[in-house]
Amino acid sequence: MVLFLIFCPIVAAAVIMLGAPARKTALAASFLTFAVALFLFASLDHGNADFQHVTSFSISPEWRLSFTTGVDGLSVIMVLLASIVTLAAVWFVGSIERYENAFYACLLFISGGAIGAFASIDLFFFYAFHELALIPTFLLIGIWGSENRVAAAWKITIYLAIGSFILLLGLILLYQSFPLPSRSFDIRVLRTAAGMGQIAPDAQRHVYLLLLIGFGILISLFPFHTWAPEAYAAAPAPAAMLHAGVLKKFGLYGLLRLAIPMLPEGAHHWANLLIVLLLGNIIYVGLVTIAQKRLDWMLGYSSVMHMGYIFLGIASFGVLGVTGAVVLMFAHGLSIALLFGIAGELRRRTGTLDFDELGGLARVMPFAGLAFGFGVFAAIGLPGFANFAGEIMIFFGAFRNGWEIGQFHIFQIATVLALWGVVLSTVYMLRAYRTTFMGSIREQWQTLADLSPALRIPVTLLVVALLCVGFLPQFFVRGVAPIFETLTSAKSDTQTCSPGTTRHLQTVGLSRENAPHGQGYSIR
Amino acid sequence: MSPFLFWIFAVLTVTFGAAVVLNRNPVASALSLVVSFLGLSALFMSLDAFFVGIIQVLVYAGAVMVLFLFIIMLLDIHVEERRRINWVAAVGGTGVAVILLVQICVVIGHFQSARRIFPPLATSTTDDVWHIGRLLFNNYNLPFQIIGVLVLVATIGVVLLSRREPR
Amino acid sequence: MITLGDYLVVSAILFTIGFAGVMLRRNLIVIFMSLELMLNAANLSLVAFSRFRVGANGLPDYNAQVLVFFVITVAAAEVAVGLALLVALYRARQTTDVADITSLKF
Amino acid sequence: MHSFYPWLILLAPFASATVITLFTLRWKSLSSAVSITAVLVSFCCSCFVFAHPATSASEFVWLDLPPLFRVPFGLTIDQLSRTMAVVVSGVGALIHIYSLGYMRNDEGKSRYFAALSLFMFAMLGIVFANNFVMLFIFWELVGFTSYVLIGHWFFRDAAADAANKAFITTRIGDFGFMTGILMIWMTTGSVVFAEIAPRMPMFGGHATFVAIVALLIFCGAVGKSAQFPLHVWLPDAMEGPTPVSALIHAATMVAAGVYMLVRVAFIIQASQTALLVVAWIGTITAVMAALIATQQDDIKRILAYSTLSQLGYMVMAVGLASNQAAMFHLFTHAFFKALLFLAAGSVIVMLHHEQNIWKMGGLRRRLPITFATFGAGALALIGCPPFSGFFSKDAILAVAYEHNLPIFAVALFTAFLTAFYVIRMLVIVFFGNPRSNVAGEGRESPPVMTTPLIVLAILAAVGGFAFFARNFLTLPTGEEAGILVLVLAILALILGVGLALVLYRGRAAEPVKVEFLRRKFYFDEFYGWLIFWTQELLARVAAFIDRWIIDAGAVGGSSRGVWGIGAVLRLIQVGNLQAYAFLFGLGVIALIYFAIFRS
Amino acid sequence: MITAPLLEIAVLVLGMLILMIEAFAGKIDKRVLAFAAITGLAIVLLASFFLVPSSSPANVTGFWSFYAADRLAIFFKQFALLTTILVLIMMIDYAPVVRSFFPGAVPHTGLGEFVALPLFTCAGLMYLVSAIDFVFIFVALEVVTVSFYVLVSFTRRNPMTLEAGTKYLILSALSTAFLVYGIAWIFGSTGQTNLYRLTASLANAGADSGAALLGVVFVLVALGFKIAAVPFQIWVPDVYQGAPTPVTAYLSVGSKAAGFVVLIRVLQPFMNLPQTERLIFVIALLTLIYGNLAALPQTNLKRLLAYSSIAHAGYLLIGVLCFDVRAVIFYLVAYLLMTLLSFAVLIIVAQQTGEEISDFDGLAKRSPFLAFAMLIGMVSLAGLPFTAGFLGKFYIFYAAVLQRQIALVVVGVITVGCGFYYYLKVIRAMYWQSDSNTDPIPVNGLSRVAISALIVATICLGVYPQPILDALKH
Repeated sequence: MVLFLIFCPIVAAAVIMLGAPARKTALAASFLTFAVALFLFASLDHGNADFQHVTSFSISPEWRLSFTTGVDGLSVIMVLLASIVTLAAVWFVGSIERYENAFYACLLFISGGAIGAFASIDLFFFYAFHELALIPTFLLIGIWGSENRVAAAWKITIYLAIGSFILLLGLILLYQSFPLPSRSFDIRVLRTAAGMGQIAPDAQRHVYLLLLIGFGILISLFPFHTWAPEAYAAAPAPAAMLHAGVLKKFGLYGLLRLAIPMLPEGAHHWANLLIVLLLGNIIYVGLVTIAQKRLDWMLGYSSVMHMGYIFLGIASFGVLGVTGAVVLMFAHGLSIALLFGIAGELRRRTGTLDFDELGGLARVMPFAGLAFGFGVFAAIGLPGFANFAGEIMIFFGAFRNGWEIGQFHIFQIATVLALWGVVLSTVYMLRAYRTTFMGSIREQWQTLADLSPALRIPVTLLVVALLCVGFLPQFFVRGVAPIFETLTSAKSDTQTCSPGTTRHLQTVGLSRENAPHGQGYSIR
Repeated sequence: MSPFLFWIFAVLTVTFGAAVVLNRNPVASALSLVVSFLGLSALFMSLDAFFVGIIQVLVYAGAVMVLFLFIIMLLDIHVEERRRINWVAAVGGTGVAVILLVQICVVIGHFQSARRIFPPLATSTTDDVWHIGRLLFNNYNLPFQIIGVLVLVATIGVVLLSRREPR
Repeated sequence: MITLGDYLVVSAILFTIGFAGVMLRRNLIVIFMSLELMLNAANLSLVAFSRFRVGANGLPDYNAQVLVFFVITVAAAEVAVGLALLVALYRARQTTDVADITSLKF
Repeated sequence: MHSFYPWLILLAPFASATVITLFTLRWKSLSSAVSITAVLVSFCCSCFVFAHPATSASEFVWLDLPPLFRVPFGLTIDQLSRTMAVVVSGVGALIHIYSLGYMRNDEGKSRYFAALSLFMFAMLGIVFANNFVMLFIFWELVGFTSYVLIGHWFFRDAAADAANKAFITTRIGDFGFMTGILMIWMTTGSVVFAEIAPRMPMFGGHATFVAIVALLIFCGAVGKSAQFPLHVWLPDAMEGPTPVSALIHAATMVAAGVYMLVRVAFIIQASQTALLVVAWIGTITAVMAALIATQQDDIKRILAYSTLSQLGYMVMAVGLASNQAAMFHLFTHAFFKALLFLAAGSVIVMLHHEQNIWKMGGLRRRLPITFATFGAGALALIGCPPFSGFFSKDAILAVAYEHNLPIFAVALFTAFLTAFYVIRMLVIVFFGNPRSNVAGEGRESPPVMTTPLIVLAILAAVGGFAFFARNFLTLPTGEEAGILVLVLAILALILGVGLALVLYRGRAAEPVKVEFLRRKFYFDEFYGWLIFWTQELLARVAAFIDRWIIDAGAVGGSSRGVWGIGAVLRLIQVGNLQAYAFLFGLGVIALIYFAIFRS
Repeated sequence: MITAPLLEIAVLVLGMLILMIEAFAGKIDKRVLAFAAITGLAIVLLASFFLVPSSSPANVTGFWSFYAADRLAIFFKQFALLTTILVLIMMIDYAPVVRSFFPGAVPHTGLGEFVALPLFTCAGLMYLVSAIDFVFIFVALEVVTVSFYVLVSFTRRNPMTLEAGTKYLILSALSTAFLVYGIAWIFGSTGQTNLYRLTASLANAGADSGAALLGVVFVLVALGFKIAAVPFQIWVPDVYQGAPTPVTAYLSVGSKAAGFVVLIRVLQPFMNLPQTERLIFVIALLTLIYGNLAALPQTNLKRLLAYSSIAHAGYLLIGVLCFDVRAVIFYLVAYLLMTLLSFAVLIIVAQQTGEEISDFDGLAKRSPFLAFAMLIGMVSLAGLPFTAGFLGKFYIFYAAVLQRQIALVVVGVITVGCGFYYYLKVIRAMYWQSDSNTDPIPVNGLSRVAISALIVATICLGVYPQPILDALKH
């Protein structure tokens, strides 16, 4: 079933390239994927933390490399997200003048890669599947993009290529930092080995840093974020939806899947650095977003900013924050996809996304206004939408980190600043909404047409998904929490950022006795 | 053999070798190359390598030089017309060559066995043709045959490159 | 007495002279000659080494001289091909000056 | 006993909101019908719950990560919430009905009623919430509905801006609120009121810490109830339809802040400092708003500022640790302020949305009912005995008198001001001669609008009497100092009324212009300046850094640099054989150097 | 029961037969010769799979002291055979160009030699990969080199080609001279030319390591020239650009691969000397940087591929430095697939338009098949997962990280980024740009099969590398 999920879009892409009717095939494939993903989610036993529906084909016994796929409570959520956004994105594709088939094929290829990355248990394929998206993105932006597509396409491609090679180094180092007997590409094996504390602390630090930078570039972590807005502004709407909604989550998923469970020591060691960077994402990028003059750039930057919250959840390194991060990943994926989709429709109709030229559009396209409003308020964390559930868990999780009554440590400060970030995002989102949809309308827009009924289906799909999770986050929590309880129950109560306790952690928290220095890590 | 003769021939070889490079006229270079090779073969002889010395004379002074002169005549390349020498290149090239020489000499200087004289031979080696031949046909049989292939290829190449098609 | 070193030095000088020739001269024919010079310099040191390493049977190590034999052959072959190429080049460009064949660059 | 009615109170409006948004957007009248039935249902249910004090509601878990974090969705049903529910749903119902007339032919009628229902849901949620997170959720929802309703006429720039202003300002308050919630949760390990209250000792000796927590919680109220620093949004919110102003920005939502403070009084009262600050904030708001109100020309804005100052009274009362007084005033205020707004609404409708009081005049003959009801409301507002306002305001004054004299003085002064500006408005609007021809010909509003007016008028009149109010609230026990306070209050009242009459009898234009007050103490200008010089500036700078230093500089620069190096390196291929041989030689000597001479 | 030497003999005989036919059967369509050669080589390749590798003991004399038939050798014999087959297929496509440079001659003049010479080269390569004695290395190397002299300047009416030939000849002769001199020094300092005995005698040479090192450096110069390693890469761009395209492909795959095999064999005795390691390190670093950076501004695809071959030499050298033979070998195989793929497409397209990258504009419209093939080739060269190129890089980086070659790894990552830039330039041309001329480009059946096979192989190896890794398991 998982295999079907991965290969249905890819095969569909191939068929389309061979000349099948593009739109029909794509829609059928993505709908099938969505249905199966939904069924998978429903049929999953959320009680237990380990992978289910596992299938495995051995590739290289000596490297313990095998094509293993399966899902657990975490990855099934990501797969679900990917399938939903894919369906919506494919639906949002309007009329394409050149290479229509190629366009749909690229979209499906990206989504297949993303699903594959989320659903593979094997380290190698986890990495490889994600890379599938690189060239399609390049082509999507390059061929069908808007104004400065060339520069944007080059930037995103080269940037992400370098990032993913740094990530590759990190993965290799991770693999090598295990003692020989427990070296394997199977994430489950690695995790159990790491659980026994087989990675030397210094090794953990190096690997975690590499992973952080590698994944960080893919997620547009603060200093490495400049590719994102430009690319999303230039990309055609469906591509932006898929990339911002799904692909970006791959990095976060990777951190949750690898860094958090296997490298607790690394996580503690670099916690402060990560905090600083993610505050850069939240506050600094938030301010940058406020200063944007175009809707698409604003959305791009906002998606960068919201990564900061998810990072906060990850950095909080407690089951609460991490679970919140997962929920927020899902929520942000949907909401940003919705926003990009509507923005794309606006561009298609008006030909511009300049705030100065738009205004009062809700008068002529009420449904678009309503949908965009949903997106906006989801993005600023209005209760009822999934984003709020995620954010609040993140805030609680991060705030409790290293809490001492009566005094603030870095985590508390970070949380408070992040809360202020919510205000910032309110400011720019509402301003954008007001300048775009509210207020007096210009003459030349008087005749714009509202979204066609066909387009209302994907919008409704996204909104409904957002609301469902927002009303009953427990659905996700119960599946995700068990995965991370095992790892944090030991530490989350004692962890703090005051150096004293960190020392205490290094000695007690992960027992070095089991992991003698340099075992499987020393040179040769 | 006596150091005297060695130095004579060494100087001869080196000077005419230099002449090859320094002469402007290709013909002159070719002829000085012959002389330098003769000196070289003499040095070979002085190392009791009579066979090598002889084929050196035969092949080079005989075949190769004739080939060279033949080509020169064929293309009647006369004195390299006096372009102004590119001094940068000249100095640079010379410098590199000198540095290389110095480096090699320093290595030779540190090379223990370089200070030792040649050990005496048990018997005279006038029959070295026999020894070399035996080696060549027993031990070095394979390379020897492959040299044949190489010559064949070279022949094809020469034919191919210098053949002029019927117009 | 003459040591091994003397021969090596001579061959080194010869080798570098040849190399200098390749670097300095523009006339292809002379460059070929310089290449021959280098090969023969190598031969000289080979022979010197072979004479220096007297085997148990009190004879020079003839392996090196066999190699010299091969080298001479190969050198001849190379020269042949090279000169043929030279002829072709002269037919096409009426020149044997390397300064004239620089159309392929950067 | 467990019963479903309490939940029904919440769910009926929610259901109607959903139904309207999903299905009946096209059929306006149907939507209004749905919405009104919903609100009536929840009104009846709340009456039922009110009648059966024993009712309790089942609760379900919204979020649960044992052992860390548990957010139940449960309803606290005590006297406070029951009363509040009745008031909210009652006033709400009346205003729904009134809206039928007021929004008679508005194209966004369905949207309006959907939002109204959603608001009822959210407001009642606040009323019943039994924990902080749930409270916060409905808190935000209320803000959202208020945003939607203020921006109901979104195509007016003023309305759109007002909506944004309201939402963002309250968000700033919620920022503090959330922080406070986090700190409470961290200390006591729970977000449920019932569990926190006994664990307050956990705060131990950290006095300042408690104060901070309490004040952070108070921030939420400051934002929502438009208290002193964050009051700027409420007057602008008058851009919304008048019923909205009546329901949300007078009777219920803005009172939610006070309600919340009362609900979590055990936290506020844990710190004397906090109490003092709260009290003074309330006082400042009260007097400031009253001062501004004296110089406004827009009828709705005058009412808005009066709302501000009344809310100030309530907060003051909370700060003086007298929840009963606060709730009492909230209770009466709900009636008479709603009444005033609705009456003003009917005036405005009749004048074709003319809101400037100087364009009105002599309306008492043209709209008698409106005049009568408005008058009742006005009298209640200025605390003229025996109207409801008199009792509640008197209670607060009494408390102030015995706890904190300076505050009492200010409060008294505020009472005088209140009397002044209300009478001013009354005189200008209803007496004298019509100052515009629209004021000349006008007819009384339809019964659908006047009925709610009458009902509310009665409530405003009798609401203060103990025999009535006792059923709903534990009334503050009259202090012995009561008599003196009484006298002073009435004195202030008479002074105010007298002054107003003297100044404004038969005037055609504003006799005294105090620019400073007309411009509302220049708050908006100041905030505009502040935002520009902090946030906007930072934003511009950050954007510049991002665009030019990080992106163009670091990223672009490095890539261009690498490209340049490549462009230089390829120049090595000069194409000249001699040069190649030379480079070859260089390579050789370099390698020899590395291998042999560098060891 | 066949033994390894028979393979070379078979190839040589085949070559001579072709020559005979060319010489005496005058008027036949010379493409028949190509097909004959291809079939012959295919048979030999098939036969090579039935060989049983023999481990070469240290103290043998005579034939087996020159000629090793171990797994490495056999594997690369097959490698050379495969390469030659593919190159011959390309030559068939290239035949019109060759003919066009023999104006007014008899149809297909010179095609016979054009087919025959690669066979001799192939034999030379096959000898080279199993050579374990410096004398034999020298001889085999010369066979390859001399035949390449002829091949590079084959279309000799084309001045470009002649220039390329001349440059190649001079510089290669220069490197030969260094090789001989180096061998002389190694012999002088150890008295041995056989690599295995060298190892033994080096152990007790001790003091004379200086002389031995000098020899090694000179030998490295020659080998570095063959594998196009900085600072001896200077000839590569010019020669690759000027030579007939199939020959370029042959140069960049065949002689490079053989060079690496010899390098591995030669370095084995010397690897324990710290100086050698440092030497390789420096060379690898320079090669990486030069190859990748200088490729960035290129606009001529053939020249771009030349620079990229330098770059790949750099990655391979990382593998050599870490002495991870299997990584190097896998990388070489991947390199063979993707390079030949790109060249095959280039040959076909270049005949219609040209060798500039801009000549590929709109190829996606003109011939989706060729465009896709080129896409796979480029993507694999750039190193994207699910292609052989990625796994190659993966193994190399794995070895480098394992040995903590931090500098190399860092430079490696940066240069990979550059690689993405210049390889994607081609994809960009093919897919973004649109060309006025949109008439389809014909592809004959054989090369269509070959290209498809290469695509499939590239992807399969990218997913399932085990066969190659097993090829060298002991």
